[in-house]
Amino acid sequence: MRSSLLKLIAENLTIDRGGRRVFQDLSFSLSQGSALVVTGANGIGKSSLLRTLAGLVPLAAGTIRLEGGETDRLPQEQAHYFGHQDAVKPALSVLENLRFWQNFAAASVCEDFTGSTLSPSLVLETLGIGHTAHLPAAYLSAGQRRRLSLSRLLVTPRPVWLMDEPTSALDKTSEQQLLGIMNDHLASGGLIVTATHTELVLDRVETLHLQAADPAEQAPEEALL
Amino acid sequence: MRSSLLKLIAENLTIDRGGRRVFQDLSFSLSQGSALVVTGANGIGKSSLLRTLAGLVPLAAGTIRLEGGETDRLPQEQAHYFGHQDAVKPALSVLENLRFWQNFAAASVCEDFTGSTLSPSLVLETLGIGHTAHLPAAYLSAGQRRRLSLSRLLVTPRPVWLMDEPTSALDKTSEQQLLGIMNDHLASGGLIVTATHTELVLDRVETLHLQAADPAEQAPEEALL
Amino acid sequence: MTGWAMALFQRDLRLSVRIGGSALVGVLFFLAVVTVIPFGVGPDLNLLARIGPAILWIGALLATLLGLDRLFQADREDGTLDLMMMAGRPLELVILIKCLAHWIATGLPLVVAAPLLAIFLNLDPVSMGAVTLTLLVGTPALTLIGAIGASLTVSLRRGGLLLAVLVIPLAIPVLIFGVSSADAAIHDPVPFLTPFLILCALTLIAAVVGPIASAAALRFSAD
Amino acid sequence: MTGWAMALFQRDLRLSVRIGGSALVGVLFFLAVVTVIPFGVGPDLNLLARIGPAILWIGALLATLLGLDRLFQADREDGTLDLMMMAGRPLELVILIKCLAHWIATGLPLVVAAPLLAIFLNLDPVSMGAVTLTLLVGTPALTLIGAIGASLTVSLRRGGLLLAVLVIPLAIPVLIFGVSSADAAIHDPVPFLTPFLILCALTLIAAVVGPIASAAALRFSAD
Amino acid sequence: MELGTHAGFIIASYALCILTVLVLVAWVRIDKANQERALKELAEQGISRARRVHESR
Amino acid sequence: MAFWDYANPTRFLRLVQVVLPWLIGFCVLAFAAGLYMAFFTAPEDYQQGNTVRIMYIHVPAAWLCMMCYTVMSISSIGTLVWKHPLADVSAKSAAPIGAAFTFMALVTGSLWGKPMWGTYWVWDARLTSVLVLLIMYLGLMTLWRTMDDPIKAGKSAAILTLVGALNLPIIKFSVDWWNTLHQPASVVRMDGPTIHPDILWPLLVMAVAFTLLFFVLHLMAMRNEILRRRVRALRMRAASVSRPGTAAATAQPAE
Ligand code: HEM
Ligand SMILES: Nc1ncnc2c1ncn2[C@@H]1O[C@H](COP(=O)(O)OP(=O)(O)OP(=O)(O)O)[C@@H](O)[C@H]1O
Ligand SMILES: Nc1ncnc2c1ncn2[C@@H]1O[C@H](COP(=O)(O)OP(=O)(O)OP(=O)(O)O)[C@@H](O)[C@H]1O
Ligand SMILES: [Mg+2]
Ligand SMILES: [Mg+2]
Repeated sequence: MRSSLLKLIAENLTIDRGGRRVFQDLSFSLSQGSALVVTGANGIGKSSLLRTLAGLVPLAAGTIRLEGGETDRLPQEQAHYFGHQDAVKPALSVLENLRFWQNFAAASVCEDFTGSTLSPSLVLETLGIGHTAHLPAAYLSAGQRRRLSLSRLLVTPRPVWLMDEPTSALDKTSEQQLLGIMNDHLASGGLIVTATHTELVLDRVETLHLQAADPAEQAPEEALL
Repeated sequence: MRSSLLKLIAENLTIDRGGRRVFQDLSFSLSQGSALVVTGANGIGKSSLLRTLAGLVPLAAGTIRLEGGETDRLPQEQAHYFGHQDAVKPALSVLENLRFWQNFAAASVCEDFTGSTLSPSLVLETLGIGHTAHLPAAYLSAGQRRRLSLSRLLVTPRPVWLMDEPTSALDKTSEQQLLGIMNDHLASGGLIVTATHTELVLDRVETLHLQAADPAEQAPEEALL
Repeated sequence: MTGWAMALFQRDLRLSVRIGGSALVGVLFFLAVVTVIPFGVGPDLNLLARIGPAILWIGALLATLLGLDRLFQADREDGTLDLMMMAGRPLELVILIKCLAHWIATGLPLVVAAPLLAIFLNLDPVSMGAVTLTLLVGTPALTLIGAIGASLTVSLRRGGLLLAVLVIPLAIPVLIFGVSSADAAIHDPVPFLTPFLILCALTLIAAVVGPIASAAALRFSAD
Repeated sequence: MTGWAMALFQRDLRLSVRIGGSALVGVLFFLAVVTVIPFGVGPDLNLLARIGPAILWIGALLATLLGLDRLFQADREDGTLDLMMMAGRPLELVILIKCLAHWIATGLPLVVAAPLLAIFLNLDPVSMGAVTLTLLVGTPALTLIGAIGASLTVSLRRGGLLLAVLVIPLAIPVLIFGVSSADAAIHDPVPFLTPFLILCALTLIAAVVGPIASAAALRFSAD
Repeated sequence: MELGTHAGFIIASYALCILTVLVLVAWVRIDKANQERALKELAEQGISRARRVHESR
Repeated sequence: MAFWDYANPTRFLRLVQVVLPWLIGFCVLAFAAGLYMAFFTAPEDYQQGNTVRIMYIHVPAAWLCMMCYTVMSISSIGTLVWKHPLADVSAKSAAPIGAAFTFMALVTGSLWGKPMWGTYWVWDARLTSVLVLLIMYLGLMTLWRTMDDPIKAGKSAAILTLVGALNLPIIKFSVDWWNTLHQPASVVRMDGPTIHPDILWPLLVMAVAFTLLFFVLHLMAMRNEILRRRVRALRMRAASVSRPGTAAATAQPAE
């Protein structure tokens, strides 16, 4: 049916952080409508992988491409990053926080991905924090802040979602809701890469389990020596 | 066997935050060797309760006592708080961070509670971050930072542990390890109050489920009106 | 301004107004600095008039430096900066707009208050106008140069050192030409236009170099 | 010092050395002030020497304000402050030690740099010594008074300017007696000891009032 | 009433004082109107102190 | 017991309702009398001519700006020691009024200074300490404005007010020292004849009028502040009422 599918392709990714090799020659490809769940022990490199995909950690080697996406934009400009930090300004009201991100981040749609732009107040209502809309974000509890941060992803459509431990600090109800939202995104043709320590019940899941490699291999500065 | 048991007693706690009543007339008592697990939806007041017990949020009404503890110390000075914020300085090395807290925080032991003081490097080793001891803490992954923050509780003995979502950002193995540590603490006569969204398998558990009440009751500044 | 730029500008302005960097605080700060000087140098009005322009300029530099280190750091600490780099907007422009908002919140009120404070320093009307004019032209340069330092501080965790080493020496020429063109306007023999044009040139250079350099530093700092 | 005090002191010192470069910011700002004033005053060396002590003192006051807003804010943002209040140590003492560390990292370098800068201002050796001595005695008071402002603005993320506004009026007496005792040492007729002793007394008062007031403010701001 | 050579200064100081007092008075009155309007709006939304259930504690 | 009863905000509002009209009446009368005396019965000064008439507003304003700070300091003690919200309200609403009186003293003083001393401003001890007082008022106001939790803001401001109260005498003393050192007698102060009853009476009446004005404004501002907090509390309540699972928690201890 579709002419060219959206496809996130990572080839031979190698990442160094703080002078140490985190991982080497990691390749995967993820096609439209499916989620890649990254698992592994603490400190193995899940967050690093996500931040690399988001263009925030420089690649030591390898390439990241988004096939079928907008050609004049970098992959990370077609992706949302939902990490440990909330990017919420306590001094602004909840609605002001959200409105800013809606206006500031460039939307990115392409023929395959049919994400829609929702209005900020609607999203807040959906996520159950509509009543806090006019309060300063400083008043939110941990879970409420997370939800505010999550609502960013819904007000600006972008095909790729990079989510680092998305369920942390959420209660059972919100967790279910989050999974619903993620499934909707997949259904409308999006892609998700997520790191997690818990089980996530998503529609189309591929798993990437990171494991410690042979320690002899981890010497990033070898090329130098 | 024991003459006077350690007992954490909270009576008629009432808390206001940001001009709103969070909860009213909450009472509980927790005796030595058991854990109180606080559950409830996002924003219901779990963290507020823990911060109140830690003396960080002022009480609008009510009292908190630690019976059988050191009489010349406030309850919060005999408690460890393990919350969302790590209190980790990125510029210091992991070991420097931990050493500081060991030297700075006053230990608190009493006849009933037999917590022991462990050496920092041993604790780091136990928690599986021994190899990072001399790295700047900035280099730690989310889970590693959490573990570093957790190790604070082990280097300074204090009978009461207040833990806000302790398992967040931890992988399966570390979660098991954390539960082990918490059980050890209970076994050696400590008390734990913890807020959580997940199931915690502890030895002696009491549950406190917070639920929404009649909204008409909440008017903290009524005294003023 | 296009929509996103306006949104960013408004947000930054709102933040600085709400978090106590508001216009009133800037002016108050300036007033406090000006009040303090006579306590040091003594109440001699002639002397005060002579060093008046210098005092106003130092106040402006200090006011700029005081808020500047948080220009990007606050955004970095809560993850905003990461998202800004993914937003698909030219980073140089983003920085320019942030600087503009910062200047309007802290620099502009100083310029507006300068004539009033000049009364306390016994400056005559001509000097008043001259100092105000040089401040108007020069303070943006301080902000823009400071932005370079601010982004370097963000990137290198131990980079406060670089902020100091780089920014202040870069700001000193601005300070010197600002003060000397104000002085030139007061003491006729020296031409006013020469140092003033140099000051303008410095501001223009800063408007180009500042955003480019700090965008580079920020990109390099992502981690 | 007991163990915990030493641990706190070392930690704070380490942090400011590793992160801040705060010493250098202060000294460089100091340098900027000292460089710019002569442009305003003109090449009159006698006048420069006369107002030299005042310039150094004003520079020191302003430089002290620069890093002060992070004194407690950094600790609050990452949760350290919460734990410090639960540590079972007297908060007043904790604050005193933090101030001491801060002064050593930012105030002391100013004192050390003062004789050097005094050369630029054409001060003779006696004046140099006098100014340095008064700075040595007086700058701790500035830090301690500043701590009050720092703890009042701890919950405001960009409190720098407001902090300065709140602190400057409180610091005026220190400035007055600092400058006048330095001046007294230079112009013989006036006795040096009177203002100097008052300066010492002010520092002692600040060492008592500062920690008490800022401990109270920190306790109230806990949330 | 003759104010002499410095009439300007006298009039200016009285005028400025009166102006300041007027600003103060305007401030309290506008403020009062604002708060009362807000209270009324809230009451219209059905939120008022009258809905308080527990009078005593 | 009785004290606390009067400190109850609702009762306080009722009290204001009763007292305010009388206060306003007396205030207007005092001003009418004072202004009449100042312009028509008071004589010209032999040195200063008619400019002496500025004194009848300058001196009361100067007195009031100091009294206002005293009121704020006492209120601050109330905030910190008795933790009574009304003390908070009193301190907060006094600050802008105090700043206004300080401003009046400065402006009238400057306008008096031009004909007397030939300049609007000199760095004289008394003048400078009034300027510092103005900065302190404005700083306190900003502190209140930038912290959005009124209770916390009140406590912070109370601490600053008290530290400032401690500092004001030191400033006064040190400024005197500073000025006498650098500026021997070049600033002309009014050493005119010892105050004549013809001058003293209008001055005292005007002082009474200013004091009444202060109390009128203070009570009105306090009433506004109480209303403002009421609005805030109700808004907060509104925010939580529409919440799906509403706040005030109940506990269900289970074994
Ligand atoms: C900006 C300029 C001025 C300021 C800030 C100022 C401030 C003050 C203050 C604070 C007081 C009350 C002092 C006390 O009662 O202890 C006062 C009183 C007074 N001022 Fe001024 N003043 C200024 C200019 C002037 C000028 C130019 C004159 C007349 C030449 C003047 C004449 C007086 C007199 C006669 C008193 C009453 C003296 C007394 O109570 O013993 N002031 N002024
Ligand atoms: N710093 C604060 N200032 C004002 N109000 C706050 C603050 N923190 C939390 N609140 C409010 O207090 C209430 C309880 O928040 P709290 O953080 O205790 O919830 P929680 O049960 O821990 O939720 P979560 O599961 O999301 O962590 C919420 O309604 C929140 O809006
Ligand atoms: N900012 C950083 N600078 C240098 N090294 C870092 C940085 N962040 C992480 N590291 C290192 O990179 C490795 C991978 O960290 P990463 O955060 O990717 O782990 P993770 O799999 O996300 O772990 P967690 O489950 O704890 O979140 C770790 O060894 C860590 O020490
Ligand atoms: Mg991670
Ligand atoms: Mg919580």
